Amino acid sequence: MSHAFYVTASYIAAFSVSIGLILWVWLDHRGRHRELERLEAAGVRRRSARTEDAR
Amino acid sequence: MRLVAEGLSATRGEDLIFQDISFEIAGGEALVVKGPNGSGKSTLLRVLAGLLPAESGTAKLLAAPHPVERLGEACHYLGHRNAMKRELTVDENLAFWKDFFGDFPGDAGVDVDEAVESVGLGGIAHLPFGYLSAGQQRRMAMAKLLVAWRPVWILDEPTAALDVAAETMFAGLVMAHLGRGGIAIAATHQPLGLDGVKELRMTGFAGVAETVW
Amino acid sequence: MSEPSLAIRKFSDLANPTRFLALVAIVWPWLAGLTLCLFAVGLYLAFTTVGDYQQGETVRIMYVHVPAAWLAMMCYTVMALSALGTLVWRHPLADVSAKAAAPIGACFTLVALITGSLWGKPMWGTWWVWDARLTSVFVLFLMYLGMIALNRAMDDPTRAAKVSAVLILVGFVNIPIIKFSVEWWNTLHQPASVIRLDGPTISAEFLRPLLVMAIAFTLLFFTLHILAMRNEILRRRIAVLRRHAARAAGREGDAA
Amino acid sequence: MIALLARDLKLSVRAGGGALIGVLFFMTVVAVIPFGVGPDLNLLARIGPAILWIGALLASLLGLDRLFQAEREDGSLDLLLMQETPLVLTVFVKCIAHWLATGLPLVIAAPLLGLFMNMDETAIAATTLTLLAGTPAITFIGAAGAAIAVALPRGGLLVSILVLPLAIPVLIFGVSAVYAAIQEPAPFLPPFLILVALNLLFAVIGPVAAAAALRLSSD
Repeated sequence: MSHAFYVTASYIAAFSVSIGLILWVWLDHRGRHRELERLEAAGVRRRSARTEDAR
Repeated sequence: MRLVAEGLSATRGEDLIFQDISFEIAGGEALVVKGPNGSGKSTLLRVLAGLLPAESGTAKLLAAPHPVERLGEACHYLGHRNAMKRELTVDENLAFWKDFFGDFPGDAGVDVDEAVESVGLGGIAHLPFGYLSAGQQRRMAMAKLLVAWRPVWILDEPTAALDVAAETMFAGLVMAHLGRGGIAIAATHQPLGLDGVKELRMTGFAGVAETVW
Repeated sequence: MSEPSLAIRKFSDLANPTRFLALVAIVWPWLAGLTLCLFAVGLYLAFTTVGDYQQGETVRIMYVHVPAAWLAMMCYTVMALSALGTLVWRHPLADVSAKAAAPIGACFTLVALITGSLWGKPMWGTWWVWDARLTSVFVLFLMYLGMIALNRAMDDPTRAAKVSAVLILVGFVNIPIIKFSVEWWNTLHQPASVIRLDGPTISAEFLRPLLVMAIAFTLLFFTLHILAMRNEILRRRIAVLRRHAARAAGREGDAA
Repeated sequence: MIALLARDLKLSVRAGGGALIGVLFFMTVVAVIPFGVGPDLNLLARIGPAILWIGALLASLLGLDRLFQAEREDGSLDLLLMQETPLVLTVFVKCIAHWLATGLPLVIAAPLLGLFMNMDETAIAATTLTLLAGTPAITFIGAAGAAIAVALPRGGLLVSILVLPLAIPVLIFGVSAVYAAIQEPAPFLPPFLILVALNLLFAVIGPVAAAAALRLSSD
């Protein structure tokens, strides 16, 4: 196999793992944000009731 | 529909816990099992639910809408433990049990939201079960009785961790169940607030069983 | 550079998670943009420099492999500092930081392992040799995974943070010992014929893209780290709110 | 039944679940071996399949004790026992869920570890295939041990001791199938088919025995 194959393979691997990380962080944030909104919709609030910072 | 028990006796290890217990309950009736600690109330209930083998005697459901081989199949059993997973939300827990139990022929259980409303905890069913307080957990375990229909409810100290308001609520649930033609058997120290119930008094330790030794 | 200012604030006047969240909301788009620019420059440089005459095209793997390996170690250092913060100063953000860093560190270590293996195949003719350096990175990877598993196994986050802080510090103290013993084990067994990774000293030509890529990766790490910390703070906030909700429902039930 | 499968899978991936632990243990055990025997690539390639198999066997025993113990502790086991659904089927479904959560990750991790062991492509493919066919058998027979030890307060270690001897046939035919695939004259299919047969046999014996043990140990 040519060396170019290994080079592209390693860049693809690095890229996909990074994308995976970014995706994980993003999905996690969206999920948490939605849960927080649902809780607030159900009338549960923090006592300091600052909601903007959650974004 | 009648639940008939004849000459039941049970042992634990070498001890004969109770002997020759017979009773008959018709649909719409409740039986309250009373007695001091260690008199075998829990054992009797577990024998009825089919979780312990009876040493002798039988318990049968007669004239049921659907003939059952083991009495346990027609029963809900509410034991000391709640049988709910702490990691899952209340919704997930109840939906699982509703699906897994399936309805006994003759009637149908209510859906999960309605069951949670009936135990007075609507609005927090989206929380993980482990987040609830002991009393709330107990009440959610009671909601489990409602999601699938079983003609016979077997209740072991159902209101042990509950306050007065929740006890009244639970008595209402049991009365509604009896009103639908169901049967309830409860072991308890506290008065359940049910009217017109039969009572069974357990006397306690019945002696040492005859053994082969 | 927004990096130093963040670090200063993080340790001085940022005891409050809410303040931290507000700061993250301002900082992260800039950080992400900067990361993106640096990656563009770094990748351009990486593919325009000529190949090494000995290693050929494969030298380009170095531009992702070395930064990933560097991050694998730096991330552990960040975690060790956070663990100190948890145990010594009891800073509430420190345990969030340690917990958020673990998966990111594991991922970069994985990248280092994969690219190292892809580099090794054309160089050594096999995917994996139990070379001292590779093996140490693999041990580090296992330690990261263990940390993640520990964090997941306990449901009380503050208690989990304290326990894993102890584990992180024990691991941190152990890393030099592990590295040393793996090297010793390696020289004991290794036949001399195997080509070592270091090869000839790196010339300035390779150094430039390598440096840019290393900075880009580091910034990527910090971007992801603060975003993951934000997620973790939100997660804990949700847990608190849920407990509140359960208690509030109890009070209403009593009143009814 | 689908509900039970879904619930068990959900429980294993939620926080506190054991899905990650097994595969992590597997990786650690396999990674430690070279430190013991030395980094001789030829030697590692030769013993690689056996090490992967032993590692997978130990790792799949690891979470087994919680299979019924967790259900018993919160009282769910009583309710599972009472239902009209045959208990054997319930146990079978729980085994499937347990295998999907802990056994399948082992099979997926095996090729990677094969690379670390310097095994060639044939050996890696054969090991993965035999693990795919063999690990369910370990789970099924392990369920019987887990059910027997369910009432014991510290049953965890005991489950491994009870189950390991029973899992020896699986290990024998799994490893010999791999070596048959690598070494030319020996045919691959006979040991592999025996392994599959063992799997099917244990899929029956395990749940039946576990169901019987659960009924008897209920108190």
